[in-house]
Amino acid sequence: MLELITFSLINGVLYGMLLFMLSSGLTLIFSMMGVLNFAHASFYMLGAYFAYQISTFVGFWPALIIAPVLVAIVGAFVERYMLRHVHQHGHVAELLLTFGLVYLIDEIIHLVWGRMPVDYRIPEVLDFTLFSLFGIGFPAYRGFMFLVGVVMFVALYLVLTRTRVGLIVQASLSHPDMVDALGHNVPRIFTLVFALGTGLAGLAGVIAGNYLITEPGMGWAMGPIVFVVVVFGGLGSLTGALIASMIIGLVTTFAIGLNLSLADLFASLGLEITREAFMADLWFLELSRIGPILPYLLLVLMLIFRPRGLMGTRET
Amino acid sequence: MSEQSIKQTPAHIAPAPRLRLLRGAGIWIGALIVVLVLPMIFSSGHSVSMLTQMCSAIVFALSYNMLLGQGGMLSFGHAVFSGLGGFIAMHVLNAVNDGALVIPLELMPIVGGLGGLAFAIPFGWISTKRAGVTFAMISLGIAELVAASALMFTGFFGGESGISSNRVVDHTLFGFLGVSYGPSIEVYYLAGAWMLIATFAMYLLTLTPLGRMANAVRDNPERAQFVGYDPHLVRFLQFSLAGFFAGVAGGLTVINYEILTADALSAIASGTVLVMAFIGGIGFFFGPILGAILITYLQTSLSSFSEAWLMYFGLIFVGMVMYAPHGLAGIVMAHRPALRSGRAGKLLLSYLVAAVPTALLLVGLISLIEMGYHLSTAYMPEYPISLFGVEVNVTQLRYWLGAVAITAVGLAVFLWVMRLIRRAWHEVNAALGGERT
Amino acid sequence: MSEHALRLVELRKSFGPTEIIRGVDLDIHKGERHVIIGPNGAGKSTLFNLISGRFPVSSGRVELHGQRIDGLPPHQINRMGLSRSFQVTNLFHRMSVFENIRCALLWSMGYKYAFWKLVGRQRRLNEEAERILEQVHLQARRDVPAAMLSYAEQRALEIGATIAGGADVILLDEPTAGMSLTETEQAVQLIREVTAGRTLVMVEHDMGVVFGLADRVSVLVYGELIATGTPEEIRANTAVQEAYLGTEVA
Amino acid sequence: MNARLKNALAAAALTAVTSLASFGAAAQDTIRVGYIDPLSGPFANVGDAGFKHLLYMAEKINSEGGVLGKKIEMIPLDNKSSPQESLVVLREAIDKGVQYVTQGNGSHVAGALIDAVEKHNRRNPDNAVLFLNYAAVDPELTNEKCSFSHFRFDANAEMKLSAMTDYMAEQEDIERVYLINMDYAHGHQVSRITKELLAEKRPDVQIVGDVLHPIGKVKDFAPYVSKIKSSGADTVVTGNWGNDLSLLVKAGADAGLDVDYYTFYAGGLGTPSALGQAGKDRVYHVTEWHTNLPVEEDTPEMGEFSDAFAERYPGIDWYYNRLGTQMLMLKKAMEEADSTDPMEVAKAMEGMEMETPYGTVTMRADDHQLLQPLYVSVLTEGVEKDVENTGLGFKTVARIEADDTALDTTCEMKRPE
Repeated sequence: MLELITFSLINGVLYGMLLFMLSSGLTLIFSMMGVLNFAHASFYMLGAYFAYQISTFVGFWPALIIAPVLVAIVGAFVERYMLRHVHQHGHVAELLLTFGLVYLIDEIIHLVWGRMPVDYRIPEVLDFTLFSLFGIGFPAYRGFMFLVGVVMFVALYLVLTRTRVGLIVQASLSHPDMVDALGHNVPRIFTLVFALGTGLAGLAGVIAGNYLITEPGMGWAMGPIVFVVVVFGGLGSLTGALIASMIIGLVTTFAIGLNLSLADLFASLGLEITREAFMADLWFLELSRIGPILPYLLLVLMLIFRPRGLMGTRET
Repeated sequence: MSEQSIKQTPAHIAPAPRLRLLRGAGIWIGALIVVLVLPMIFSSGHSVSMLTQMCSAIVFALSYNMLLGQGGMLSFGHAVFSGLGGFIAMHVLNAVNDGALVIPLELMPIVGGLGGLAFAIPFGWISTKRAGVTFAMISLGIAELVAASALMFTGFFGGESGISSNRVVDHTLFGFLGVSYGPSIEVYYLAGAWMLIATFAMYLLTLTPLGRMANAVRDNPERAQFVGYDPHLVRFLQFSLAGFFAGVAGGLTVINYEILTADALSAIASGTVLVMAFIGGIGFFFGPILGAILITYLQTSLSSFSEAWLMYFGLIFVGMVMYAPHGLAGIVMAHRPALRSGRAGKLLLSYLVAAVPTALLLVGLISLIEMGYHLSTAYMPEYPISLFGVEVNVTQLRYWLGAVAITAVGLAVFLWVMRLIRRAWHEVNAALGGERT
Repeated sequence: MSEHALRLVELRKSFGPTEIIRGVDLDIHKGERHVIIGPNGAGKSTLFNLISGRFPVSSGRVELHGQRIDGLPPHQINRMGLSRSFQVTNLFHRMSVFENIRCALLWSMGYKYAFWKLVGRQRRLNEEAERILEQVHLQARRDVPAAMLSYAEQRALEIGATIAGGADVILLDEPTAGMSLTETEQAVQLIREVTAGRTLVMVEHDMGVVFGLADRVSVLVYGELIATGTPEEIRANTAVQEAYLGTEVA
Repeated sequence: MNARLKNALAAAALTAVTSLASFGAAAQDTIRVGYIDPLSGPFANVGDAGFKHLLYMAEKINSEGGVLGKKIEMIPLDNKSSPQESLVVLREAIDKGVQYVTQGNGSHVAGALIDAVEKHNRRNPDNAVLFLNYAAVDPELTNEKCSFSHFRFDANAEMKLSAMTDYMAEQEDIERVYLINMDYAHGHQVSRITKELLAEKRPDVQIVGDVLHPIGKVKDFAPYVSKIKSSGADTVVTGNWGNDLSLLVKAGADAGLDVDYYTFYAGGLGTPSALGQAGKDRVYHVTEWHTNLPVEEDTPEMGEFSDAFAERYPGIDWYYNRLGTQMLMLKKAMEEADSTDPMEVAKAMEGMEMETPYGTVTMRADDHQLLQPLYVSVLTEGVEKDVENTGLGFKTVARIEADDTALDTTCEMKRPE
């Protein structure tokens, strides 16, 4: 049991960190611009592919820097020449634009890199076992991922609280209309924020692409879950996004560890349920099977009872 | 309209078109004739099946627009109701096949509708308390939950293979006419009839107190409270009715395909209906009809024309959002003042002029995309492909240069001609006294 | 039961640590035109928001025709006969002028959430809407979307929508703010016409309007009522003059 | 305004233009085979690979004179992985004069197609269609759902598991088995059948875990790996495919999990490269073919054939050997029936025996299930023919003869008069 808890904890925190890397960028974009960027996970995928390509030329470490910057440039382009164009037509139009982008980015990746997974590998320096616990090895690369996540959070936090641009961005996270009144160049800040947000997604892609698998379906897999994190954590709050990522990471991981079903619960109360019972599917559904969809349940409950999310500064 | 008079208007709402009313019986009779005649023109089995699917998609897209266009509710989970309604209809149809129930096949869409309604009531109650992003996100969460459940509760949803049935049942209303609903043409006419009925019903709904208040709540939920209405209840009722019509669409799908899988309530299905409504134009009652027809056509046909169909789909989609945010209906309606005043001739001329560079531009772009795909995915890229009657070897640079040149020339002339069109447009509309604001 | 149309008892409202309304007691008589004045930030709009149910009260009571209404949602308060306008124009901006008025009429004419009746077929409803349109002089702009109206027209529509439901207590929040002199005159005339026979509570800055229209005036300063009385009494009240009116009246 | 027009025109022109481009010459004297599988979307790569196998076979047959003097023409039909979409394209195919359709990805799609083909053949007996299934392995399809119009060329899940557990039963060091599967029909079947077969063949083996997880939704398998680890399992049996398999094995390797994996789809397109070193010497699968077989069984002509394929379609290995069997058997049946009429061909194909480089294969008449030899093999280094240029390849550890793969069927075939 201790074993299970330890691993669920470690795995949960790590998965949470990956979620946070993805969602921090979306939190910025969503909170400030109100854009439900459906293509966020596509930028994540783009980051992984860029990193793969760059690493075949110059190795992993330069790719770690260059790939997110490239993704940010693509993001800036998208904001400047596409999103801004539809901004006046409201958020639904912006959302649909990013929806269309998902198709385009997907197809471009098919065109350039084909439909197969690419061989994007963990750098050899990090390809060893950091330590072992209860006989299970902990790969060094996971430690590295965690480290990058922490560095990213700290850096973002400092940028947002210590720099002028950061303060403006933060102000506009909670009061998007105010910044305009203050006379700041909002469109430029929007471009900056969108580039930063997509760049962060790109970074997540660089880090996760080789640990998981770099293939054209990786964006679809990550798509909606990022929204859950952002909304659950609350708009305008980076810390909220971090906590939400951790909660969702831990909840899904712990659920996998537990083979409990409602039938077991009733059994412990002395109520025997058979396979033939009415709605047997439901009673015998094990927690581990529904683990990955628990976040959506949490999301719905959160929105019903606390629409501004965990740490949101305003209602969504 | 003077500059001054609109200065108090927030910029983002200024050009939003009103929900226009379709007036007169003429348009309905016209629609009836179109529905009757279409399968005589497009008579192959595949076309008839596609037309039937279009009928179902029209009902679905219109029901979606009851939420987004009329009620201001952006839903990412509308397919939940068409899907669940469809599954209910499917189970009822199976019960009919087993002889456990006696319901004529013609009424299956109503069964689906009631199924959709039954689920829309609880889900609607919890999700319509608030509008905006909260509503959107709850709908996303519910959609994911239901879609995931569909794979877990295999008893009801049949797992990934879904549930199938047989639409040829013993009892039908028109059986005495020799109608069995085996041949797809008979099913098409059934779907067409239901499509007309549902469309008419949804149209009338916009003219009722609830329909009007749905618009009011969309525009300003707070003010709606101060004229005595509970926005939650207004949204809830609108949502439930939309769920009903979505279920009708689900019932039509069941009859057409005789199989329903979990895909029917997936996030993709929900996204598709959003796309249909938006591309068609959510500001107009008939907009989603155009969107449903176009998207259904593209989805079923584009993929058999080109392996790059998703690229074209994405491009068309992004292009529409960027340059025609009021949808197809917006384009149509923008021409109405000019048409009415008989000044459309001038516009038409400039469009004709524009057709040449547009065609050139398209030829260039399509060539580039097709050549790119051929180069990337073909096993032997040097194997020539035929583009617009020209044998093209994509490994040779000159063909690429040619395609780029066509595109560039097309684009340059296109941009130049567009200036002419813009001028013509301004002239025509200025002459109309700025009727269009 | 009482001749009070509206009664505020020991009404308080805090936002966090700051108390905005600090124990207001006020009786509004049936049929009177009562104007609330006070400096900026005195809490006049907040008071309206409390009465109309837009904000929950922190403590105290609001009574409409002797019935407690604090704690009720705005739509229920409205159904009990209280209607309000907003300082910042608050309309159904994408709907036409006529539709704005018609929507404001629906509940009071008993249509509720009906989805089996066609509004176009309801003769009485449409006649009533036309009548109000005429009252607020917007017949010519009947089919224009509200967002396209001029500012003064929007204010007139705002008043039209407020009175349409037939409420007998009308709350108007600065109906003439931002208007030119002639527009203000027209607006006052309009208010006089449409509120005839009803109880009117109004927030106003323009002293000309206040003294021309009011039966009684209340002065709200920092969340407290410092005086209530006829225009003459208020003009003569030294506390008011010190606290608020200053030399403006003299 | 201009741009709106542009888009309207774009759609119109696109359709006009592309229709010209793709429907060039369609000769009448061909045997049209419709290929219904995903050609766009997330599984497009798999569908595409299958189609290339078929194209290659068609080319080969056509270059040798075709069938009854007619050429075989392959028609790709994108079903976007959806059963419903499959029925749409089936109708389209029938409109185009297709009399044979083939499909493999997804038993749910296959189930829908069987159903639709049955209905079509009943409603339009003069225009019948045959369905050749090359990879949908749900046992039901040749049991409860069996149909005269359906022929399966792949061993079904139960046959494969039977072969696999035969081999496992001989491995003394297998003591504790963990089952992890995707939460859908196939995964459920693998879990259920494995438990039944192991209980029968190796009652001493303990099932220490039986987990289902959602399809394609798990991004990080580390939690599952810790569960497997803490259960003390030495062997994992899984029906997972694609990323759900690669991610599982990779997460296991990362955590130093020392177990063997018995799988269905380790050889699936892209999976060996995604597995990489993580799968070395621990991933087994059961198939009718792998690229190293020509070396092991000394059938150089098959080696040349598969090398030529790999050269022709870089990045894809010859994987679906049963597609070769399928097309050759179709040809043989047409020649025996001396007709391309689907119902005649179906009658000829029932019970047909055919020689292949790896022995005789039989299309069992009872249920239209092909019986062919199966191989259990392990992914390892140092074999002569590697897969997907990974340096790794499959090495046979056991061969199960065609007759031994046969299982009872509950099929009650309804044959046309």
